[in-house]
Amino acid sequence: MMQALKSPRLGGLSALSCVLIILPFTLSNSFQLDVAIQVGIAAIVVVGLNLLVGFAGQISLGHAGFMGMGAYMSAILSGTYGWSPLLALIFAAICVGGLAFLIGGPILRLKGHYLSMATLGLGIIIAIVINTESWLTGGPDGLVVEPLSLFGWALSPFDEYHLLGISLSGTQVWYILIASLLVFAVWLALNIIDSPTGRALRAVHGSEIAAQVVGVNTAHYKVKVFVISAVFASVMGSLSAHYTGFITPNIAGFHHSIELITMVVLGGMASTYGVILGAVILVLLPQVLADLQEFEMLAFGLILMVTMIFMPKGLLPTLLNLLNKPKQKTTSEEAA
Amino acid sequence: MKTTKYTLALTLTLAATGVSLTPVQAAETLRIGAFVSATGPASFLGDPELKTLELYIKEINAQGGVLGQQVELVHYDDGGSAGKARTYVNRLIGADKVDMIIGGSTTGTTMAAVPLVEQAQVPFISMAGAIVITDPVKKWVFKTPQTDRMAATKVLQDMKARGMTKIGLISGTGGFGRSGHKHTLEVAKEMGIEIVADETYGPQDTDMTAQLTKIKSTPGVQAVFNFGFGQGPAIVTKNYAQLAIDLPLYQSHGVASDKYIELAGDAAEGVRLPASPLLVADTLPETDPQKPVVTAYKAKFEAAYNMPVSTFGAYAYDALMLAVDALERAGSTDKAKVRDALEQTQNYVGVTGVYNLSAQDHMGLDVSSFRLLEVSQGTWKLVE
Amino acid sequence: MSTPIIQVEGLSKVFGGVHAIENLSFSIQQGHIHSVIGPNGAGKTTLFNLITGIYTPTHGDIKLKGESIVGLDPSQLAPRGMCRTFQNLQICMNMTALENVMIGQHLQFKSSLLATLFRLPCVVQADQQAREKAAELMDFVGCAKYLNTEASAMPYGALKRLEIARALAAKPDILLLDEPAAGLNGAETAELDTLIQKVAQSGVTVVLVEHDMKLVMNISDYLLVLDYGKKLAEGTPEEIRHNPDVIAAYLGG
Amino acid sequence: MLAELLQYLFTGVTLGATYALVALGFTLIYNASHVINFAQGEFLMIGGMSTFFLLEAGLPLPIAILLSVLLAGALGIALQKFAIAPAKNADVVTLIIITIGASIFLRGLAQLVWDKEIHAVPAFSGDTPLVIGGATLLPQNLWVLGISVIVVLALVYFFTRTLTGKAILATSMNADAAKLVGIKTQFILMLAFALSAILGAVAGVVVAPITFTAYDIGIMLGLKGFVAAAIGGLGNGVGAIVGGLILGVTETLAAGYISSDYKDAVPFVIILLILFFLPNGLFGSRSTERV
Repeated sequence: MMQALKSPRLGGLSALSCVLIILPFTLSNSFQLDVAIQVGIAAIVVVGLNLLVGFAGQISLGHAGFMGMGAYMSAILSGTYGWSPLLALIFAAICVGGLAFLIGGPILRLKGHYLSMATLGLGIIIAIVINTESWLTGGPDGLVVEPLSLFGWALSPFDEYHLLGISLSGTQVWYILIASLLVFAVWLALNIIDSPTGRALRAVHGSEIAAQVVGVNTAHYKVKVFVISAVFASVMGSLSAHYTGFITPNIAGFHHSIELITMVVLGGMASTYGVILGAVILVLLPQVLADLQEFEMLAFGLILMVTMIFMPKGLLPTLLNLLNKPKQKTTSEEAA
Repeated sequence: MKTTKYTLALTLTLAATGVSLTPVQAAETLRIGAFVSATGPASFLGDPELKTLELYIKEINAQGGVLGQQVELVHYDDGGSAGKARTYVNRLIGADKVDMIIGGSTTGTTMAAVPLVEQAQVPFISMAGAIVITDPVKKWVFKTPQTDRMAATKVLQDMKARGMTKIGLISGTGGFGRSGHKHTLEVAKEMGIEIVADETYGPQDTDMTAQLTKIKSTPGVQAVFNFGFGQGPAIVTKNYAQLAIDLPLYQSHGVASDKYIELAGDAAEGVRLPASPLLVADTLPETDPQKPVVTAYKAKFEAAYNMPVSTFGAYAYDALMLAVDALERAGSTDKAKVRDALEQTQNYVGVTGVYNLSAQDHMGLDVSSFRLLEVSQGTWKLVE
Repeated sequence: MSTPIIQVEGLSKVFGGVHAIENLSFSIQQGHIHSVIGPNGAGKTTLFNLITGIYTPTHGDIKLKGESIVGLDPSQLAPRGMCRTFQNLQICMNMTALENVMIGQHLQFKSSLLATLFRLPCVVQADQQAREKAAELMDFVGCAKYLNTEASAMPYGALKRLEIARALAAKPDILLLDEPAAGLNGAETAELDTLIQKVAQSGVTVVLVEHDMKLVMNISDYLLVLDYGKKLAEGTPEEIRHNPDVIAAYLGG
Repeated sequence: MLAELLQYLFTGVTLGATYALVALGFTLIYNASHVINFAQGEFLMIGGMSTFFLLEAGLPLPIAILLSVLLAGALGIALQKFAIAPAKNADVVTLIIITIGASIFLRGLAQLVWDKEIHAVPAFSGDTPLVIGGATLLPQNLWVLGISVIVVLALVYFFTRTLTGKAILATSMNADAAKLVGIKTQFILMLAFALSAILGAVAGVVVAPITFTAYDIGIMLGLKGFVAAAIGGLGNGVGAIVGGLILGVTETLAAGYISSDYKDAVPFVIILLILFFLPNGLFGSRSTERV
């Protein structure tokens, strides 16, 4: 039992759930809850992105493009064409997954900086299309999005809901939804990582050639994880659109892609809980730095640089390493 | 072991941020919230807006504040991102508990805020152009600039008066240009003007000769209209001169600042555009009711910041002054009363124009508030 | 004599005008320990890379169990029973030792994405079995004490054997070892010697590129000598030892 | 018709020359340290902004340019010494994030030290357009082209004829071997960053009269430079120049003949197509994997 609690699956998931359950009671107003929801949305996207970047070692500088596609397809299908939001979300995820599958083959043959260049280009092309086809997307002025609804039951952040005799605001219901999804997403990610598929992905990162000679079809796995991470992004793009009720092409933009990859690297590549920490920090940092006013940009750049220089492995792995170091010493002494 | 470590790390982070995000509530001050695009692609708008707000709040406080209270400006920079704007509006409402919100340098950031202020029932004055902001009328949402449609109308009217019916259009692909593009097409159709060439340029583009060459070689073009802001229109103007295009060039109110003439230099000579009287403050007739307001704002801003005024800063000035006026007439900070007072604003003389608001019109300006200006000998001249 | 497990015919590989391998033909018999020797730059590793699909031949044919494998990539060769190790270690340093071996069992997993995502019992069970099998293999190659060590924390010699364990996990019929003794000390080399013989006894054909002549002569059934990409000689250790061409080449003739 | 095409080409080549200069900056740093420096665009910004403000302060143009270029060079060295060197064993992505952090930092610094306004640096020799075959060209376009050619020739000379240049090349090919033969690789790396920053600043100054300058112009120019460098094949000087020209000319031709809305997408479609067929760009080395 103790052993099980130490594993990232059971132990990590229960810790995460604890934090997520306690958190709303420590938040004093709707703004803080809103920020928590945004952290959650970003966290789920980067948990997916981390499978691609952290575990399989394939850089994507265009993931916001997939998120934007999901958001806009959901918004347009449910708003302009009257689809049910859930159906629109699923359809968008299938389309984004399909695109990632088609483009993944040729793109993922590229390595290192060429891959980042190609994914960057892909993201920018998607953003340009969204920005330009304003008859459909509303262009840079943005698009109003219908609230999420299921079987005629609409979930708007602005309404009151009664669940099991408890009265909840729409934002609180959204929090519960996103928090549950986060736990679910982490569970899925851990399942993938700790499976033959996950080992194959990590082997692609560790030594692609070694994986190939033992029969791992690395191209296939790279495409697979590219599709999975794109679908994560698409679904969260859709949900984020329904939650905020308004989207602009920024969601698909280059800067957003950079923000996502920064969350992964800052929090700790190949660490599922690390990238969640990355999402927490990158969403909260602008809020904290907002008080610095004209120094905000300077401080943000500096924090980013200093963290990455001194913790190149990312925050969480570095912290855990520090905590583990004394312990390791004792074990080696025991062994000796 | 690991469990506790994760929990510890996460809780610590959250606790740390929770502390810093809890606002310090000052007692007995009137809080005006603002969110502008002070950096990013729309900083051309947001920067002078923020400067204006800061300048005048200081002055208001020096003169004793509003309703006997000091005014506190709580402001955030959304960097032109609608997502960030939405979060900051949430913060202004939920955490900072402001009495009133001024903001939204762009249509995108404004529209992201609209559902929140409507829900929270906070009076909100936007500084962005698009019609959708106040049409249909939203109970708590007001705006100070004329619409892009009015700018397009003003320009096309002048073209028509000069007998031009076939024109070339070039516009930026940012929010401002796209919206202007859309409305120019609509107004042109209504007025029977044909757009024979239609080109665009990106907000960071550095050369528009290709687009202009295409317009130049389109047969029948009688004039060119550029809808955009930032450095783009100045580059268009310089390229226009370089290509020696011998047709009248019109710009939108997006470049209504001395900065434009400074950037475009001699190439700006003869360019026409619709703008508030701000740019011709000195030469306005003494009878013009706006003259004192306009000259005072220009003098104060330029003295404080040592940079030329722009129409955009004036939107913030008008928004702030309309807010103060409404607060004083409402006699309290009660949000519903302030909103009603705002809606009843009549004959309020601002820098942008004379505002007459109503339940059907939350902007309160008409096309005539735009003056048509022409660049002549390196300065603005009223075209009458 | 049965069909050779590997048959190479008229093989050539040209890199920018230089013949790394030139018109090479030979065959490898099932169950043998077959060594490829030759001075540095003789084309031994290039030959391995050609056989295992990492390079594509310029000319010629390679048959595995009678079927041509030219144009197949490495991941298609493992299912046909061929596996290899590398001269420059190719270990996944981002994983534990055990996980590295488990990678080798990749072909034996047949689970759908859905089963993986939701971690259905069949996945858990298969994983557990794989773990046990991998541990056995690590014990077999003598790495038992590194079971849960991060690969990045293991000594060089152990990593060399770990590569062999990983290759064995793929259940190959033929195993190609590229300089397994390079960088090892005498004791380690002796252990390796035993290990290779154990592997061969279990019915796996072993192909060896090696500089350590003592090791090679000791364990090989058959040798191929390369020089400048061409076949200099082949035969049993005894024949090679007395081959005048080989003596000339090695003694700087 | 022909005049139109000629006009597009003039514009495209000028634009392309700018991109090529930025791409050369990328190439220099990439060669020396295998880092893609996302802060490369900021050196252009610093060149332009600093020149403008030194002119404002009353310095003559040549001195203002010289000081700005030196400033950029110093910042380049600082970037290498304080941000890149301490993290030399970091992952590719980590290094990318560090340079992104540096670019945000420099932008933040610029808007603080200078301002957020757009500024026009006066053209070096007037604004009177030259007419050639019905197409027009500004004297400043010639400056851009001329200076690009001079810079390229100077680089060629530096790398083929001087010992220091050859040392940089040696370091880029094999840092360990270079160290063994007594090359001070840390110094070489700093030199590469300084050169690259100087290159960027020169580009920034010479295009400022055409494009104007502001604290945030570096983002887009930096991105385009990266695209140009990747088209040509990272680390290949000729590739960077060809890539820049391809990028500039296709952008203008796309604006002229296809759609100005999609002119920014066209280069990205092209680069995707190029990379699909040539995974190392047009001139990138087709390295075979050593195993």
